[in-house]
Amino acid sequence: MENLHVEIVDRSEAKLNVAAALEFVADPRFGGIANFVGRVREFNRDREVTGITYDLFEPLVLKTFREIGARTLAEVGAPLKLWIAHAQGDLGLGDPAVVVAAGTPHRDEAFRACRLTIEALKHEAPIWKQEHYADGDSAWSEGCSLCDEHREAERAAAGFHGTDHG
Amino acid sequence: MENLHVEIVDRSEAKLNVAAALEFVADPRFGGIANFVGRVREFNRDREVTGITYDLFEPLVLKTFREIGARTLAEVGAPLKLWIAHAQGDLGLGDPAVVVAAGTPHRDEAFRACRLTIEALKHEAPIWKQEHYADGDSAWSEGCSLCDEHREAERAAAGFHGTDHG
Amino acid sequence: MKARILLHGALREADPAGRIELDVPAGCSIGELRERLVAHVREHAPGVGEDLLRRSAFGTRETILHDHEPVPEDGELAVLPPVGGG
Amino acid sequence: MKARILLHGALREADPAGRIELDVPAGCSIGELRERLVAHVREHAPGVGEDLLRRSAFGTRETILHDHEPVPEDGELAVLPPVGGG
Repeated sequence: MENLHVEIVDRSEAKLNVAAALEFVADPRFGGIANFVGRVREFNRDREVTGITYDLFEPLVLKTFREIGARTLAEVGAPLKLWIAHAQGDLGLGDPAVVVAAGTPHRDEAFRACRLTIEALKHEAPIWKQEHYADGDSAWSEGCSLCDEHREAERAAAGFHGTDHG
Repeated sequence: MENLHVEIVDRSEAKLNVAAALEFVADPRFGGIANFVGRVREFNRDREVTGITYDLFEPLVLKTFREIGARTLAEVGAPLKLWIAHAQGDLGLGDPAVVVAAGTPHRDEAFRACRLTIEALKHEAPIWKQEHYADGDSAWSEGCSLCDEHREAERAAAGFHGTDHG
Repeated sequence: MKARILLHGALREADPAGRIELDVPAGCSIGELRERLVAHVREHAPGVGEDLLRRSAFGTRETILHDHEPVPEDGELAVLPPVGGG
Repeated sequence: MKARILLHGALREADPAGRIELDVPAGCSIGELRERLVAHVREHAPGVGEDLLRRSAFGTRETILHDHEPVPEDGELAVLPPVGGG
């Protein structure tokens, strides 16, 4: 789908490129562009964070991104260009971890497309996050199960809006 | 307020700078950055557009932007950095007309801050739009009244979400 | 006193210079000023709709003024037609 | 047949090489494989919680597999603990 770009960027090679995302979703038909950037932040649940390692199963992540993109396109029901990118490897403070950009004719559709996409990504993509703390400790995030059976129960318990990083 | 940046950029001098907006709202505390860019698009209500002239009353626009920023800050109720910028003068197809960027600890707050701000701007800021068409004609947008009495009636009639450009 | 009214948006077409000067009595309200402006435009720029003026707001550099409020002492005003910006 | 299971996230700690090989009978289901993996990890990497394995999904490069489905013919699998990414 030429309206959809998905990518995984290894932090040892490059940072995620927000400017490229905004350029990709631009189009003479589009008046509204919404963009979300998730960045590594200094504190999580009162622990000082020095970095995050993202581990992911690339073929399944890319496939999941494509499925999420197709679903957003269907739900928004308007012309749409969508960029979904995630970092992998060892990220430092302030590094972008995830970038979603959506271009559409009007702003309501752009916001909806961007939000639907980042929520789906957070809940469904096989991406793991290991936080490293100032005290030398580190921990894998306790997140959402990828099994359908567990996922439904977890989403209901958590409410719709995740409050995890970003 | 050092968390808030507002500006009017004359198109004859520069384009709006999205990269500067994203940099301004970045902060070690923030994991979520949401951004909206409104651009001049090719068609509006089936008429081919070749450009837009924005006319605005700068002192009152900047004051309105500051008020909107303060209100967003109060409504979101989380640490927040906010960038609000609008172009004036003669814009071509694809030129950015408005940029809003919001940085916050979590993504839900970032999306809310960005959306609240752009909606308020569209309804309240004394900014006028003259569209120029491929057939040589041009027209000022019929928009929202700045009188309180008219505004309430118009907002109720239009529903919450504007569908005008961007 | 003189009221100097800056024009914007669709109201720019009411005067090529982008401003209109009107003589108004001391203590004149914004509502009265609006009626005088309607009369002036009807005479000098009949292409600009009266309806547009009735839906316009008046403001200073700092704030929007309502019909019952007085014209500010320095007479500097802007007339703000409905906005379609952003 | 051999099942070669790629490890991710918190499950990486179950093996330094990032993968585990298990002998499984032909036609083995994902549910059976899960039990064999629990037994293997209990023996070789007791630090990794059994609970984590029970909440994990299995997948190929293309899709997530459910407990009643068979292990794919090439034996290539990934075990996917709960995600906290993005």
